[in-house]
Amino acid sequence: MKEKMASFVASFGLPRLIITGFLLALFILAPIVGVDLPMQITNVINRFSWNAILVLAMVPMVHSGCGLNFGLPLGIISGLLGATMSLEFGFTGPMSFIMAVVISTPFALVLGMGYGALLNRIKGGEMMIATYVGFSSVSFMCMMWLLLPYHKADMVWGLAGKGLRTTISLEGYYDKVLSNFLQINIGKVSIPVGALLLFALLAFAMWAFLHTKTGTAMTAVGSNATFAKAAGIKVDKIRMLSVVMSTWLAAIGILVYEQGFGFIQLYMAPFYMALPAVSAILIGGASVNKATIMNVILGTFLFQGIVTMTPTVMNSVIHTDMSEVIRVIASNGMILYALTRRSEVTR
Amino acid sequence: MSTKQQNAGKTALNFLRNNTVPLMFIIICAVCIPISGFSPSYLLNEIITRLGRNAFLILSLLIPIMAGMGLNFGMTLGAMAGEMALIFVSDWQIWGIPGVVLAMIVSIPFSVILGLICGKILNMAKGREMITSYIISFFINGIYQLIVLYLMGSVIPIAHGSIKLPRGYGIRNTVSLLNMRQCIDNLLAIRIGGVKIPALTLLIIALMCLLIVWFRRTKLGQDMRAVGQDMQVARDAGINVERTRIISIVISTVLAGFGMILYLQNIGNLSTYSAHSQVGMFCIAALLVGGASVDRASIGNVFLGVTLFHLMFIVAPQAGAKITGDSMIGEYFRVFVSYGVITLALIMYEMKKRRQKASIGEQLALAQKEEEQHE
Amino acid sequence: MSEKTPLLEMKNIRKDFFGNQVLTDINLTLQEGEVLGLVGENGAGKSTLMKILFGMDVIRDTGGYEGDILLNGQKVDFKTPFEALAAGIGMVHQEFSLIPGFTATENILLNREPKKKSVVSEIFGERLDVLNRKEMTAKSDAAIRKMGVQIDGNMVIHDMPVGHKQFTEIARELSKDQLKLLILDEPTAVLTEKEAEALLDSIRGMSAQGIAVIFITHRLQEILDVCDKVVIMRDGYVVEDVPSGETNITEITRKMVGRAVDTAAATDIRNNPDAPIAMSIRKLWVDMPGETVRNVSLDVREGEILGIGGLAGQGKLGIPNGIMGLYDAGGEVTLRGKKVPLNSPRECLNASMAFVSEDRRGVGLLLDETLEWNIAFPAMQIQNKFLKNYLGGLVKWRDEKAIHDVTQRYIDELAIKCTSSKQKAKELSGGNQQKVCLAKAFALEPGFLFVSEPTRGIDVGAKSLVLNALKKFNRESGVTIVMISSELEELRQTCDRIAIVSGGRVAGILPASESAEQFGLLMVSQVK
Amino acid sequence: MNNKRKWIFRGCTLLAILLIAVLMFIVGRGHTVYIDNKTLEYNGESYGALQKSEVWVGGERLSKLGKRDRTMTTVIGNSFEMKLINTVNKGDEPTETTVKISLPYGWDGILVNIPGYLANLPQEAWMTEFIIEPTAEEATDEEETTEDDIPMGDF
Repeated sequence: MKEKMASFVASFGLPRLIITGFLLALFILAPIVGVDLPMQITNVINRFSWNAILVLAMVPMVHSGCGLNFGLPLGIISGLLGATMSLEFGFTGPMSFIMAVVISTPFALVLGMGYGALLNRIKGGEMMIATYVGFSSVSFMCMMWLLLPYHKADMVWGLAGKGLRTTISLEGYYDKVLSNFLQINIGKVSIPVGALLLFALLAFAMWAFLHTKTGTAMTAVGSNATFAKAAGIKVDKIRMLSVVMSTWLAAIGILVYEQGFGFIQLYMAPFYMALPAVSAILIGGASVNKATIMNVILGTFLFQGIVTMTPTVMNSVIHTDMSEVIRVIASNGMILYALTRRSEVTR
Repeated sequence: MSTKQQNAGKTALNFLRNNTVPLMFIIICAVCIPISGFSPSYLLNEIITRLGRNAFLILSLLIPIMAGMGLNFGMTLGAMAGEMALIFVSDWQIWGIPGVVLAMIVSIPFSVILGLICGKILNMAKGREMITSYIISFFINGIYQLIVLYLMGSVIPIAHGSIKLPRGYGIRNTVSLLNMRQCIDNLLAIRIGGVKIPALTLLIIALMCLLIVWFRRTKLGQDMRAVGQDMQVARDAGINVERTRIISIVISTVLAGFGMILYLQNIGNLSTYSAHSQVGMFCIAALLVGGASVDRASIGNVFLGVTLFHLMFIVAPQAGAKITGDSMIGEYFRVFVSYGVITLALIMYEMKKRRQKASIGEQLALAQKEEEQHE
Repeated sequence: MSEKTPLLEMKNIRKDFFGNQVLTDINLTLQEGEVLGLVGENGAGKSTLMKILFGMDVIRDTGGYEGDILLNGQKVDFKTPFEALAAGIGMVHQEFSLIPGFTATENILLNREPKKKSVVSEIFGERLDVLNRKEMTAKSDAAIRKMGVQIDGNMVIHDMPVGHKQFTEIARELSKDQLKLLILDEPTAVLTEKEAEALLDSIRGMSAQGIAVIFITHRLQEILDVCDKVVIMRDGYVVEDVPSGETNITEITRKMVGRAVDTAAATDIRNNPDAPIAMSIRKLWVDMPGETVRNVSLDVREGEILGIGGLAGQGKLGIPNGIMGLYDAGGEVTLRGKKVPLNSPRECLNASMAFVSEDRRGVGLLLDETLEWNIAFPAMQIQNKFLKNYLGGLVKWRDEKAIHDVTQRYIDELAIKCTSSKQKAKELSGGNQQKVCLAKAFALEPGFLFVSEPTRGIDVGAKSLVLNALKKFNRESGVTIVMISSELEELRQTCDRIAIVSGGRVAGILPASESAEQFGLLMVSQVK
Repeated sequence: MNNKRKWIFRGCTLLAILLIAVLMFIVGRGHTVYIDNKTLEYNGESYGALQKSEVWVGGERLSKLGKRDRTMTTVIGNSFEMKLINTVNKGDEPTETTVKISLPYGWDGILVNIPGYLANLPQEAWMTEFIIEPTAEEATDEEETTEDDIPMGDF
């Protein structure tokens, strides 16, 4: 029995166990200290629906052996370009969301291809370079947001008449279009069915893709690139495909995030967005080279659970808000843990 | 004659390839300086100030590079140690140069502990030291916040209300270091024309350089170079590889702590929660601008880097404003350039590794061709 | 003379790796200043013997050894190479153990640098002593002089020709004052003729200075040139221990490869010189580290099993790896009249070639995936087998049932021992993993098959199963097979013709029925 | 033997560093000295403020104090020396006094009353600890922000 426990801890990973335990404790504590549990659950589900696609974007690159996609901001930028252009072109309501998706897709494909070509030339150093590709592209876009000829009055700085604002309200555009679509209210808990459906659709597509010929090849490339090469797979092409997929999912992910959040955040906002997504999927049980859809769902839920529950519960218990610090330590600790694991592929 | 020319062409190409980044920066600066319209003496003054402020911090990066651990993004840890020391010292009301010296001494134990942690973790993540050290800096930042924001004043005694948050524990967003502001810079400062030269600071930096030169010639320095180039060979020769790597990180962390204290005494106040967050990035960018790469860096790179990088930093906002009429453009431009430089350097480093591998096949084909010609 | 205690005495050394006897009753004596030539095929036990003498970790990790080693009449048992070094034994390994960015001098004195004390080192320990560059130069110069070959102490290893790197390694051993016995493991393999000549001279010089040398090489002439005596090993036994003056190359070769009972080649050898050429290889070079191929031309006949043999590191493995596009290669390969593009595994597989790699874990298997995936994957990717098409072929869905069926078929056919077809490949034993690799290739139903080291690291029972399966595949399906192996015996039992590779080139092709001695001669020959 | 020697050296170094630290503690202690020219009530007696007092510290004139004026200076270390040029009553010849006081280690702010000092009263009469309370508005405007702000700023 003891051994069984030990092996369970070893396979699940101590940090993961602590985080899960911590969240459980929060849920148990919540009603005791008088926190409004249904509201908290609504919050968790909502935040899950905003973030899940961004976490899903991690999956293809992990599968193809490119490691964790620290370059997520690149995809986010494609999404932001789609979002701002859709607004600029005068689309409103749900149509603006659809057009944002449509417009961001070519950007995601082109940027993803360039990014993939780069990663193919620097095999082995992907994660560090991905991080900095993300950073450089975000800071490059900072200049672009100012310089690109946007003119729509509710997007640009009022005084200058040009240059996008740091946050753009989506009211009248696609604010909550998915969340309100088919929304279900059970008692005090409300469920954003539309947003969850979109995630389910994409997650199913990902799951299905991994069951196709190409998807199988992608997994094989990540599992053992030399094996795949010897089996006639064009490794670089598969990796490129995975990067493009990841970038596109990130673009869609940020649009879904925005519709939930209600604002477009520009400039430095996408800067650190990769880190929560990375740690979420790791908390869900993924490693640097293995990830499943289940990891995504579990990880997003755990991560968002902690992010939403800690402030309120902690506040009621010790009257201080340590949530920010706890989030920083837990999420980065998780990434650190995953990085220091011996590559779990046995070579 | 033709081979000579060919060789000359090759060396020129190699020179270009090895110095892309500095040359790029020289061009950027050459374009921006006239546009910005700053006077030479103003620029000189600024450069010297920033040299004194930053050079020590950047020097702390050299030793891990020597030990083959790449760019030490974990130098932020040293910066945090230095900040904690400064918080204590300013709570104890030790001012002026004694305050700086005391802060340095107090920072040592913090730096050593953090360096040991960082080194141990990096030994577990061989081959991906950089991304790991980068995440470590975030992780330890969380711990730092825990200590400074929650434990200081509640568990760790902090006497003075002036640095505590009004709620009674935790440190304020800014801690004034007015009482040690530029105390080292001003001592023995020399003014030539309108340019203030902080002689003592520069002297300390010079001493540090000498120390690094000396360190390279010691047994430990030699071991680090060996470990940096080939861990397996070094291990076979009986060098304790893990220990050597940890030592290199500890030294770097301690030096970064000192560097941060020097940096903050120049600035004159401490932004408790953000001063360290960008220090690593800027130092690394500056070093790379000086022509260093992930596996090779010299003292010359440090000084060239500080000069070029900060020249760009000073002139870019002005030049950007003059060109586009928007001052923010220049601000963003310099941030972009900092990140871009690091990205470029990382890419060039990885590509160089691949190029070396690919060249062997070409040699073989060439040898065979020669052989056939002989037949 | 005989009263003098020998410098080194090895008595009744025995060693087994997990029940596999690799050394049996080895006895060796070596006098001061004597040069001993140690020869034998790969796997004869030379390296294991030297590892025991040098106290390498693998020996202790695999259960230690039996017997005694006496140094100057004193029994010794080295726990680590460092103890062996301290006792005066030096070893130059086949792979260079040099720091590329250091000068020769720095490498020669690596971790043994002369130092100067300083105040700082009193506090922080002696690692902060400053290196004494002057003395380093003096010491390394002395070692280089002792070696008798001129190399530049200030030259950086990176810029050195290969031969000089080798000399640097030797000088490093010579710079150790306590050195009494030097082991040279194939030092001449990478040297040019001239350099090899110089090395032999320096061995003579060392011997004159009283340093005993154990010299391992495949170039037998060198043994005769420089050694006082020759020890020949075969299958873990010392088969001969004679003064070098009393023997010759043919004799040595015969002893090296000849078995006591010369197992005959297989009886069903087919030698059909009229069969059409299936594959023709012209001027092939392959850059495979440690297995470089230079200018190989070779014809494979339809329907035969061609063996490629040779000693380790001579390039035999490079041939299939290069043709199948796993390593950089150049030259011309045609399969049944059609040109095979090099450096493209896909094209090779499309041309119905298949390859079972010698590197099972690295190339052959997806260790973390199921047997089903391993066996079905190439066939699925190359030939679109085991797929269900939906939406008019737009979606190619994995057909789990077909995959399961084919896997189960090969599990039964090759008797792969596993809990189920869903078991992970890494959980199988070496022999069964090898069978999975074969099944993977068979599932492709190839017209031409490369099999590289099919029996490496698997036990005797599994060996014959694997070889029989190969032969059956050839004889029944008529598939042309090229089999690469270091074990001459297994080549002779399985193949029709055998090509021997030496120094990256083909030394000769003989029918499998030729005597082992003939093959042996080819193996040690130096092709120019 | 060698090891012992090494540890002795290390111990000495550590000790030396600690000594330096202690020394820094002593010589680096900073104080803010407030100098008052105010009428002092002590033991029922009143010591009137001077007409005018010039305060010189380190060769530079810090301030010219009229009645009820106050000035301040910072001091590093525990000894404080100032020169006063006093005009006790209007029209008097200014007199020069050198004041040398040692400052108590535990006090951050120290208030020195010139009339009391000049009257040779006991030390506790003219030297008192001065504690500044953070003002109310200062207390409210500080809120903790640990979010990583925009990675820019001056470096």
